[in-house]
Amino acid sequence: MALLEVNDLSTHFFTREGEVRAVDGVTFSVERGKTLGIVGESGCGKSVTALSIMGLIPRPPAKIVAGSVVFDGQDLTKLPEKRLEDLRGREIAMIFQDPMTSLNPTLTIGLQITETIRRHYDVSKQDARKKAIELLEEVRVPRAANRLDDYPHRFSGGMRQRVMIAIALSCDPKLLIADEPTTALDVTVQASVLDLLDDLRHEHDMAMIIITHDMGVVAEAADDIVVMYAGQIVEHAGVQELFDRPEHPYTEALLGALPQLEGEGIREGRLTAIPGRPPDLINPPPACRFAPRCPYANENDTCTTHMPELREIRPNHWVRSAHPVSEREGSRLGTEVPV
Amino acid sequence: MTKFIVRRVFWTIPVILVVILLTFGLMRQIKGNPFRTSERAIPAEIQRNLDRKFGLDKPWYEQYARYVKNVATFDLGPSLVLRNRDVNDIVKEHFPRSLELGGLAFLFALVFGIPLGAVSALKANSWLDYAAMFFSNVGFAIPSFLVATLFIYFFVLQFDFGFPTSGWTGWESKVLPVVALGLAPMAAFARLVRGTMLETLQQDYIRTARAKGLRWRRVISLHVLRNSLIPVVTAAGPTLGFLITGSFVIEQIFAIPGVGRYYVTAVQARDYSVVMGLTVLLAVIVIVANLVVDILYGILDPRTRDVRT
Amino acid sequence: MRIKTLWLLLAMLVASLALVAAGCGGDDDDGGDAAGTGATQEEEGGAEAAEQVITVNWGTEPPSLDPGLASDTTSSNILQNIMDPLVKLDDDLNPVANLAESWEVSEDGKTVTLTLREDGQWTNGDPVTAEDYEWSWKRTISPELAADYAYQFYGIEGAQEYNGCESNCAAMADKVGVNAVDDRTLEITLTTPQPWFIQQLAHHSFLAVHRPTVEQFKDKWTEAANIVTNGPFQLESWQHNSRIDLVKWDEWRDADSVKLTRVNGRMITDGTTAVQAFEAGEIDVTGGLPTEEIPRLKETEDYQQYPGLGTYYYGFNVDNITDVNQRRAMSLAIDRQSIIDNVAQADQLPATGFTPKGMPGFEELTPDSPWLPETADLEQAKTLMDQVQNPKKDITLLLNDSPGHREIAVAIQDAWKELGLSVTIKQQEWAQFLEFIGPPPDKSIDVFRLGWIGDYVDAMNFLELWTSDSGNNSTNFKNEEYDGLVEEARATEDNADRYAIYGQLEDILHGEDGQMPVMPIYWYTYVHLERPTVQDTYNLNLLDQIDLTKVVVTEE
Amino acid sequence: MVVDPTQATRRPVDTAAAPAHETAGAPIAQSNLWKDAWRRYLRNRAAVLAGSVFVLLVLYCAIWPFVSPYDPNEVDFALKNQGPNLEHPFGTDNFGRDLFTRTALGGRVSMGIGFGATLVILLIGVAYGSISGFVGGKLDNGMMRFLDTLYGLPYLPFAIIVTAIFGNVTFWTMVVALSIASWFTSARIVRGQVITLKENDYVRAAKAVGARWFRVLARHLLPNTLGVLIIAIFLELPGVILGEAILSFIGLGISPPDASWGQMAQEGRLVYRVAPHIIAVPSIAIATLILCANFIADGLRDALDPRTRET
Repeated sequence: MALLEVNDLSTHFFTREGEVRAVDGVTFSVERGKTLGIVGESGCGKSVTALSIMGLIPRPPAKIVAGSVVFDGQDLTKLPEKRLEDLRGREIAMIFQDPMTSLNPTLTIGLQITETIRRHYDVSKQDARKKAIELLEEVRVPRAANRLDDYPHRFSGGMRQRVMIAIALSCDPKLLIADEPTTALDVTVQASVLDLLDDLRHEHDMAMIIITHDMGVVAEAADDIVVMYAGQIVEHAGVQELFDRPEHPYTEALLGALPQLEGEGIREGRLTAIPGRPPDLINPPPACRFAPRCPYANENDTCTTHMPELREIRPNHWVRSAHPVSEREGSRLGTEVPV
Repeated sequence: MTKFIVRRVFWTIPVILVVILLTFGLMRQIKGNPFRTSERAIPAEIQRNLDRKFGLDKPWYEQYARYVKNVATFDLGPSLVLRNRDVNDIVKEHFPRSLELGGLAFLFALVFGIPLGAVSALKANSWLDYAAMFFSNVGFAIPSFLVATLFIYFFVLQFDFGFPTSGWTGWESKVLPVVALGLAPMAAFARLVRGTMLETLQQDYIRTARAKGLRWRRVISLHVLRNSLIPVVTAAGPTLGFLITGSFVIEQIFAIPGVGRYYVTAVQARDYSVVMGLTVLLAVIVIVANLVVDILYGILDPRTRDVRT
Repeated sequence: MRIKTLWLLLAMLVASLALVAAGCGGDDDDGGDAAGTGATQEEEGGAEAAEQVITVNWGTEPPSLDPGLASDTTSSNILQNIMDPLVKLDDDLNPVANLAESWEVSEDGKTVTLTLREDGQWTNGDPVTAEDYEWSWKRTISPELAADYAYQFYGIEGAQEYNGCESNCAAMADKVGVNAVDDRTLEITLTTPQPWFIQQLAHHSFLAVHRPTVEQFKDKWTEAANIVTNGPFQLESWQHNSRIDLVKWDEWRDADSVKLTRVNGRMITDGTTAVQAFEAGEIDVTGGLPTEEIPRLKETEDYQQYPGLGTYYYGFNVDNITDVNQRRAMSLAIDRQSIIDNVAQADQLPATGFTPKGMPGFEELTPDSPWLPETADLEQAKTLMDQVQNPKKDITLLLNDSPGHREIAVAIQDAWKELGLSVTIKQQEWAQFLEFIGPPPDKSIDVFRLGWIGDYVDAMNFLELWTSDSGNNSTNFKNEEYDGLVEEARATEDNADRYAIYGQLEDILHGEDGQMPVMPIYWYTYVHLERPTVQDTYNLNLLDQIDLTKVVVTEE
Repeated sequence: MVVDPTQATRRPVDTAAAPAHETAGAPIAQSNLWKDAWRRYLRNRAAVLAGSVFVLLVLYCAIWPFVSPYDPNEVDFALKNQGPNLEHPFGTDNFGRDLFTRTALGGRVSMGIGFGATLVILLIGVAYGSISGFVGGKLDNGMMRFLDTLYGLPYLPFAIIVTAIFGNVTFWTMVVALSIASWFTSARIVRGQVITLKENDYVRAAKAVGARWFRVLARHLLPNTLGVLIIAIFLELPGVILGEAILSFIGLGISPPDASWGQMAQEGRLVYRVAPHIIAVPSIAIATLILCANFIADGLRDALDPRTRET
């Protein structure tokens, strides 16, 4: 059995304007020790998915309306808050996008690390401090012992993210969810933080979910990749498979939008090349959500009236599209398609 | 930090000198004769004796210099109107009452205002929130003299709860004035805390704290409250200063022998030395309140410490 | 959320209005009940209560309990009860022997010899002697003490000179006409014959102080812990601005006649607060009632009203309002009775002259002025106004800002509108106000309001205000005949003769041809709330003096 | 200032704590900004309701005295102390004057003093704060030190001294008394705002192309603080109104026959046992005004300062 199995998860936001289907029937699983990448534009529901797993969605207005999140055999959506609290930080840890705001500015780094340790283990203050110093050394914060009593504003962004990682690792979790861990960092720091994450994952034998809009990040770190669009999974495959043979037009666009897969330009993964905007998630049309932006969709298509199913186009390669690459006429590189 | 505090404390000395000079200058602009308290004219001989006795026949700079010298030795001089009393006596006897009144009202405001605001924020948009905000909006908007009047009418005269109407003796006599004075700042604190807590609750570091598995109670009590209290502390200084220096109305309505009552009558009676003494004292209160806020602020928000030193 | 809150709030405001209105209704009922049982309490007078204790409201903090320095009624009333005055005034304001068992006035009226009782003593056991008086009075007169009321002694030979001395003061002190002939004989030399001098001795300025105590504690001798007194009550405690408690002194020479064993005193300045405290049972006696409350309180059995020796008046600046006919018209336009009934509300008497009713000789000196009608005579007022050559149409009316005056001014402002006068009310706080009215008054002032309450019992105290050089004449009114008559009255020892001169003075002010520098409105009354159990005249006489030795508490 | 210091002081905290990058947007076209703000304001129903009540209140105070069948100063003792009825919806006072008309007049005085003092506070604050913040350096340091000194002044006591200096309390006396010791906070806010904005790219750009300093100040800095100032007006107003009420209550109100709400309430307290409506009407008027000001300020803040908008 997989460490984490997310089944048909739907998280909706109930706002004054209407019900926003931020996450709409998402299914995936993460094996022990493996890394899953979740990729998509901002607002596609990838972060909400992560927060739904953690039970940290803002309630109200958000609510998990369907589906299950089975972690190590228990359904987290059915657990009472107290049990969830015990799990968080201990079994599943999470690091966030913006290290500048993710640490409490009024408490020392040391306190913010040790309070996690002391929350989950019955250890003395001194032992917790010792452990915290070890952790800081492990995440390669220089002069760790001296910096324990510093406040976050004395740290640079990269250092703060290392502190966040140290906190996440402090209880040897089985699963680490990293939500855009490098987006807010300087380019030069991004790679080192990613390397560090990868190393630590192996050392601690953790499973990891890495959420990003940057194909370059997942290319290096992930075993499997889930591509999300407008609250739904549109493609799901192994990393090699996905990069070699992407099927969904959206994935295609994501990859095509990359200036260069290798080399230094990795960071500029913004999806500016796809014309149009993601659909409004309040009362989305029953059709394929990518259809309005899809170069292959046309009026006569079923995909402008019906939602395509997520289907296994090849073993372990799932796609949700009426026009996957392998079923299209001609090669994806050659044909000019009327828009 | 210590250096910062020491510097701030020293800084109060010129501040007090300026306050004395300002008050002194303003008082000299007021027309009136402290010795003529009734319709009866004062014969010239008696006026001269009085001026001489209290040094009012000297030029103003001499009076100022002498006053500053006396203040430096903690002698605020004799009252011109209450002929057997020194300003020091007045301060010693009455200031503690104003301090107690203002301090208790402040405590009341904090002790009830912060939880009220916190509960409101935590239960945002529930009926509890509506009720609390309803209460604090009303509490803030109604002038204190109406509150005091209603209290006395309903809690003493109509329904006897055992509170006296006036005075400052047992705890029973302190309940109504403290609540009447503390209601508006309590409401203000509640509104402030609600606002800042709602803001804090949305901060990333609160999500971090929850992601670490911390108990909800600890998240609230340490992470949320601590950060939400920073604006409260900033507001608390002026509020405390205001409560201690601004309780004239409540002191009058409840006949509380604090300095507020003295102040108004002293200004009206042109009792220069009492006005000066009390103004300096009240200024010191405001200064100390601001000082404490700055120090607390430094403790609560480490970011400011680095900037200031 | 906020829209709901705001709706709630607005609804609540409306509801609270209704609530307050309901509270009003309930209150009316209370008033009605009380009215039924009231009014007859004077006659009742039950048995003496076992506990002879009352709680009074002194009003304001006494500025000083030093007889030499005290200058207000609160201090005076407390002093009169903790000290032993030489003479007291009876109900009709006649002097009655007290610590001075007798007195003698010389032929020329200039030498007064007092004989003290032999059983007067201080609370520390020392006897009260004539030397005490000589020392105390000279202390009050001395320029070092700088006493406000030193002028009370100016009628004594050499006192004014000593008080104003710049050098050689010690020698001048010796020349002051106060001599202790022996322990019990005090001889006083006056500058002129002053028939009212014996009455004047009832003033608190003439009380003695205990020399060793004063010398030991200096300024602080009046604190409860230090003070040595010689009267029926002792100062038990003095919490400033809060309480002054008195207890009966059992060693006092006539202690057997004193019923009260203790008098607790609060200081509640605010009238509304005082009434609330009375109604909550916290105090048994209070004055200072807000005028607006009087109609309601009148209906209760606790309401007590005493005539006062004081005049509430408006003064004209005769340099600005030059035509006497305009002044008369302005006086005629005022409905004094309506002001009393609707604004002042304490059954004050409409003034028919400046000297108040109750003053000895009042019947002889009253001018029955045609210009001071009880109710307005608008027709005549308008006729007079038409005769005025250059009427002053824009009137600036100055008053001080304590409660009550504003309301009367508004009523008068409204009345003068009928004469085509546009009145600007200028309200100033007391000290500023006194600066403005001078004398001489600020040029911008046309009319001002003031009151005068007698210090001692003679019309002279009222009529001498309007001499040309009076320090209290803020009207710019100058009349040589008037000045001459005042001088003449000062030297006239015979009461009837003097009253006749007072009559002439009143005529110059308000008679048929009166000059109307001032326009009296009403004569004061004093109103108190007193529990029916507090028996006998709590208020002693027209000077609003209280005598606690005469108070008895009865069973309910 | 003042009666509710919490209201006034929270602004500088907000602005000071705001990370620079969040406010450092480009100068959005002003007209759009205001249109957007207006639209956001209209979405806040509480603020719209408060604004409407406020406008009604202002109109009532402005117009009713002209329309009213009653002379607000006409004394008629036959009508005194009447409770609310059909002819006199708010009842009459102890002179038999129509309270509905007098409340409108009192509102003119109270609101006039309120807005007058608030404007004075803001004007001084803007002048002082913008000069201090813009020039910077030693002058800024000196001016802030001086401000620190003035912070020691207790507000109400100084207001009392000022009324005593004037002796005769008029509209302008009140305005001066209420603003003399209350402009310090607004000066600090403006200074903070100016300093934040000064670091903005567009201001730098303006300076780089050689714009004169007062031009930069007038064209770029002040318009951008306008939003904060408009909010500040409604934040300050309750304090000033209550301050005026307190001064009136302790006997330092303006001269009759004019009256402010505070003064009417003070007169009402004397008769509250027999005619409670006389204290209730002006008190409720004060409360309504303050409530409206609070909700308007909240609405304006949300509208003009999207950063702090509620989600």
